[in-house]
Amino acid sequence: MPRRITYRDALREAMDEELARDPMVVIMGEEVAQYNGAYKVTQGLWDKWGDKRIVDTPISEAGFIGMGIGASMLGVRPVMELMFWSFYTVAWDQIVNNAAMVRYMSGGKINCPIVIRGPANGGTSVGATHSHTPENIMASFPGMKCVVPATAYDAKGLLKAAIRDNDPVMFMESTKLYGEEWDVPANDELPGGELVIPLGVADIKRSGTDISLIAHGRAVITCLQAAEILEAEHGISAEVVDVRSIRPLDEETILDSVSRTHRAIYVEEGRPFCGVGAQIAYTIQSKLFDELDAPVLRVTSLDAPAIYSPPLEALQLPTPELVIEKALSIC
Amino acid sequence: MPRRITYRDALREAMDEELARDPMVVIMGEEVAQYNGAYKVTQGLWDKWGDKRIVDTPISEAGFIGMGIGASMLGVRPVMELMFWSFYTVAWDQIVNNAAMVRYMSGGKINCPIVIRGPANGGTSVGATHSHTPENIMASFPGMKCVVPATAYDAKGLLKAAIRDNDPVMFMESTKLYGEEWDVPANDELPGGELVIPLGVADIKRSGTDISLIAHGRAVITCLQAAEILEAEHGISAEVVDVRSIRPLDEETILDSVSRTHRAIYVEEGRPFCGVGAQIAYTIQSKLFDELDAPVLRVTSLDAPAIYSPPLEALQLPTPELVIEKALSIC
Amino acid sequence: MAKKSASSESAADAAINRSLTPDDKIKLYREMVRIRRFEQVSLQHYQAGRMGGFLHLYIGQESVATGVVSLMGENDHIITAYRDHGHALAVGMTMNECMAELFGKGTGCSRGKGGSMHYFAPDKNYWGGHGIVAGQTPLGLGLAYGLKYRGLKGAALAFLGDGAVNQGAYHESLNIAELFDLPVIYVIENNGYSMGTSQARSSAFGNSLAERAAGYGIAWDTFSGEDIYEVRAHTHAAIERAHTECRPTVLEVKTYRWEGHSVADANKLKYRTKEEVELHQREHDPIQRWKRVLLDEGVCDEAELKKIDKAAQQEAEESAEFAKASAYPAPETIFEDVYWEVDQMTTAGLTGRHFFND
Amino acid sequence: MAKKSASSESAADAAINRSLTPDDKIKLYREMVRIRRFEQVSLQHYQAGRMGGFLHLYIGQESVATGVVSLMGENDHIITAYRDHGHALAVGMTMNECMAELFGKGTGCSRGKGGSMHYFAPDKNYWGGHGIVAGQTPLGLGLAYGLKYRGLKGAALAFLGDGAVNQGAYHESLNIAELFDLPVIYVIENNGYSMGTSQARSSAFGNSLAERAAGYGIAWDTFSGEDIYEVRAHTHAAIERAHTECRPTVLEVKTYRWEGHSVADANKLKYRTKEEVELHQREHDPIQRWKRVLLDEGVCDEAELKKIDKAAQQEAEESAEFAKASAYPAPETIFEDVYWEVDQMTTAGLTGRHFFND
Ligand SMILES: Cc1ncc(C[n+]2csc(CCOP(=O)(O)OP(=O)(O)O)c2C)c(N)n1
Ligand SMILES: Cc1ncc(C[n+]2csc(CCOP(=O)(O)OP(=O)(O)O)c2C)c(N)n1
Ligand SMILES: [Mg+2]
Ligand SMILES: [Mg+2]
Repeated sequence: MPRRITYRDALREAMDEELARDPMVVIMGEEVAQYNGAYKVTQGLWDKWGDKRIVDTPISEAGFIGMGIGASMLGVRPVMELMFWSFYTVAWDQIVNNAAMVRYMSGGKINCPIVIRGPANGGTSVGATHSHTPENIMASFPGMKCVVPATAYDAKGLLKAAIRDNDPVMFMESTKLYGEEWDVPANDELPGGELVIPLGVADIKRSGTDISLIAHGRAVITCLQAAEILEAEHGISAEVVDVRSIRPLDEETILDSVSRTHRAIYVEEGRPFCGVGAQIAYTIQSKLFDELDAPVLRVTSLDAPAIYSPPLEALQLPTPELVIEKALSIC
Repeated sequence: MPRRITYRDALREAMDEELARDPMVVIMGEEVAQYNGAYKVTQGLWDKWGDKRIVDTPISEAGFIGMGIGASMLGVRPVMELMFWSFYTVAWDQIVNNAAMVRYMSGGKINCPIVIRGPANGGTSVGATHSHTPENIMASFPGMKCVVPATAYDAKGLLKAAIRDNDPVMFMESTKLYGEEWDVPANDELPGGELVIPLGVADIKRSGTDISLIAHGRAVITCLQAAEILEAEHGISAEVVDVRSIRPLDEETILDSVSRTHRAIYVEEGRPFCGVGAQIAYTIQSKLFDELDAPVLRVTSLDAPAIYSPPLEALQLPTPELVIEKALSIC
Repeated sequence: MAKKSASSESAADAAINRSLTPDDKIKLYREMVRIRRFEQVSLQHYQAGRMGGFLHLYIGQESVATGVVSLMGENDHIITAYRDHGHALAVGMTMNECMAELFGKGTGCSRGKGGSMHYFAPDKNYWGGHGIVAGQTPLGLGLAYGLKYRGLKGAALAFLGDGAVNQGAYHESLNIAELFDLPVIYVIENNGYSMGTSQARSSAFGNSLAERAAGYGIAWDTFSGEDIYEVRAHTHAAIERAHTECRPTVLEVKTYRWEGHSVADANKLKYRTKEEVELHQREHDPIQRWKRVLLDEGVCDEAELKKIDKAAQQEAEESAEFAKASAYPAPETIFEDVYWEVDQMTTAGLTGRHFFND
Repeated sequence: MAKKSASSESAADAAINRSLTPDDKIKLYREMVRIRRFEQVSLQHYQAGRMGGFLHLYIGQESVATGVVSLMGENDHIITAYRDHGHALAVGMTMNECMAELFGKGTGCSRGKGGSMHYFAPDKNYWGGHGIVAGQTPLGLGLAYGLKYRGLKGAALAFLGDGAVNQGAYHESLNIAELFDLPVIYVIENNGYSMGTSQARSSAFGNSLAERAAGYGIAWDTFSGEDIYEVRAHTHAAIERAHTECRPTVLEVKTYRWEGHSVADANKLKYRTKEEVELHQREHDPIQRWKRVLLDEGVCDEAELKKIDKAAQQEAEESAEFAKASAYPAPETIFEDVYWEVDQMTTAGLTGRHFFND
């Protein structure tokens, strides 16, 4: 029986293992230590690792994220928690101008091995300011990497790779996934003794022949649900491609899938204008123009700020039904 | 003989006229008053309008942009200069969470009639931190508007419309255009007595039949140069569509153009990943799939932070040659 | 220039408090009780799963919003953070619209779009309700700017927490407030904790958080929020400064929240002891304290106060009934309230594409 | 806890200055002159159109960087803003690499990628050169954090301007510095202006900008930067505090820039008078002042100093020749130095697409 753990526990295991592996790894953020994390992702780490490795910060994102970046220049490897990714807005200058650009402006003399992680999702009725999904923004900057795991397995393996990566990695989780369970083998069940998933490798979460549903983050789960129904009720075989990391991006796997299915829909919980789906649709149509039997379509959040009202917010996010409707429109 | 004025003067005229029209209009920013503006866009306005209407601020973008937003909630109509649009990074929370979202979160009880303007361009060797082109980011948020004029004529007419608009407008100029001259009729030459160009109306800057070059900002000029050469040297008739405002967007004009030419290239000085071109390419292929004779292509800045070295930076931006090369590849 | 105002007279004897009629005093009691009952009832319905997101309760701090708001005149404006129910009710928002907002209903004050953290009533000079810590502080500055620009004699009262003082935007605001002579009053509601972090663990300071204002030459003051007389006396001085000198003040009010940071705060008895909480509930409840004052002063008797309590409880329960009975907003309202021009169907709103749903 | 250190002894008599050998003193002179000559030559070439972007000259402020850097030991680190040539040369970067950077050449310290505002030499504990006002201040905090984390006895010296103190990130840094006991020293080079804005028009303050530190309980000090002895004496105390107590300090150094904000500053004689500038040039030139000290102390004679001047001038001119003769970077280098993993061709760098040129 494979071991099942939650997405939350997978993240914690990843941090715990990296803390053990490398004494330069330090976990920092608001309430990550004594409070065990606002969403309990860092539960128990402060008890185990103490004040030096697990550090509570004041509510000063520009200050402490900047501090982490500065420390990373000296070889410390901070894993910074944003309580919500939404709060990147007050630390944005530090992230984009320092973490992502200082290597370039120094002609390669500096690098910033820092991870910024936390939940980036809508759907929990916390209102527009707390529901940012900035993966399109993060991935748009050369110098940054952007990773969005959809399952506990990916969360663990990708976070470990992100912590080992020597470039700044923006790592986006979902409060809606924290409590979900998946198979995640224990280390002693693994050939290499641990789970590390390289950034830049997409994962075909379901094989199919008629249409490619491409997605990142929780939208992958939505696609898997849609694919089941498409198969069962409409006889349509959908392939589900989880890009997992948006930058670096595994374009090969995406293009290979679409060149077999000839139809593609990008599904994401971000908003449509200049979303990740726009970029990937662009790429697909530019590289597989003659292979496409239909336009590349998208399913995104509805194009308005995140609404509070719980039943309306549920309508605002991509649903399997919407994916199915779009799929049927081109299959 | 039509009157010719610079892009810089056109912007100043727009502000000057709006200052005269509406006593609630106030110009604010670093060095806009006594210094006449870092790029002299506000030259003479302080002399003419005095301390109350033209206000110098400390170097505190979050503070003063937030102040402008707060004042706009009370009916003041601040036109805020960011010395460089690049500095939005330190005021981002105020812009996105307050200007763009407070109307939504209040259920429509509040609106923020504020304009944030300044140059947003690369190409002047000021390095990566000073060369942000965030129009894709701004336009991606429902609640904000995003305008990018390419000529003095558009700059004047669009800025006047932006100041009168009751929603937050992100207005992006170019230091590379400030000194360029165009025909801009004096008010007494105009039927309505003034020049106001509605947001959301694209402008066909050049008619053509073989390919649509769609662009915003200074890239429009690049397209016009490319179109001349395409015509003269290759007998290709290129239509140049200047979107002028990215949100609201005149999709109709774009789609109409492409449905006539069957080929499209989006040209912009922003970076490629999740750029404006990605969004528009997505839209074109999804709505005109059967009309397209070739994939929609793009010409963007090269995908790296802005390099300092002047000759290399020149290579980093879209050139007419690159546009021509791409056009020839699909014509 | 920076000063700690010393109040020699007892707060009750301050002119601003001596001018209170018995009815005024009873009204202060009623407002505080209404806030508490509203929140207690909202908590039940939150726990019954009828609301989404967060619920940050103000219980224990009622005297601060109530006292401050009781001083507000026609041109005085107010803005606060996400712990905003108390301020909202104090300015006169109805329980119905506030409760319905928590339920996500179309009858809510923000049409179900804002939720608990985003109450607004510009018609009552109340500008929200803001979720990003300290994000409201430059907006408060802007309200003051707007007042001055329009030639109005008013003050902008901007509330923030003891954790919020460590956000840079607040400091930028302080500098501009003093530099531009703006009538803004920052009210730091120091309840001792920012989520699970005690003040000592979040803020470095000399003697108080308010004292940071001295570095900008701004007047500042600290006082206990337990006694509404004190709140009014000290705040009045700041409002006077705003009105007559058009200058800013930073006030720090010592207070205490009884509940967790939000209802979801599972650790609420880990970062502070049960004894600490109980001590505050038993001995520092601003409502009980005010009750004693009213009784001691002979303003009214226990029976009258009980009646007020009961009425508040009933009003709160009825607001929950109202909220329950109200309809959810229609799905198409998702696209309303994004752009003013679109909502008003102006030419600008009808020109170009504003929304990009495929 | 917050304190203004009083220096009773004259700066020259401070132990840290008494320990200077004649050679040390001459070296200080040489460093200052080298900075000035370098910048004067760079200005000529800028005006001849050989550079792009901005050129922010440090002329007039040389004693600050030179004095501070002269105190730096093995584990002391430094970071500054865009007016960074002085600090760069002071830490030992060569004129060649610095001049070539201005010319945008591949031999530049940042391979032509950073330009004037972005000099870096981590091997010399010099972390730049940063263009966003005050953006370097949290990074400086991070350097201090890194030192402490690694158990090194060092200090992080973070420079900023009198305009930069009004950015929120600086204040967030101050709070964390004190709260976490970090060995960071903020050096405010107060040259009286932020672009065309006088200090009085940009900053509200009690008695000094440094005094804002008091609100965080941080030690602070102000002094004139004209006399390098003073710079060293006051800074030394802060470095000692960092080394022995692992605690922060804020220093404010009164200084003056002779040139415009950048070479493109067309208003440089509008926001301040010609007389004001000339007065500083005539009577407050730190190089002339130090020269008088050296002569008065009999450390060397005029002829020796002239030789140093000449050598610096020659070195600067040669660096311009070097820069001119160097090649521009190859176009493909545009995509280098973006990702460490790509540059090193690691497995991570070779996995997935990193660049999205169509
Ligand atoms: C910029 C930002 N960072 C973090 C948060 C998450 N957060 C919400 S409230 C809070 C604590 C604030 O404490 P305080 O200012 O003392 O106010 P109180 O809750 O005590 O009223 C935190 C960390 C946020 N909303 N915004
Ligand atoms: C966030 C930000 N806002 C504005 C600018 C433009 N700018 C560059 S330097 C400067 C003046 C800074 O003055 P000061 O801090 O006193 O330093 P000095 O130039 O005197 O050395 C301004 C406004 C910037 N680079 N970054
Ligand atoms: Mg608090
Ligand atoms: Mg200065």
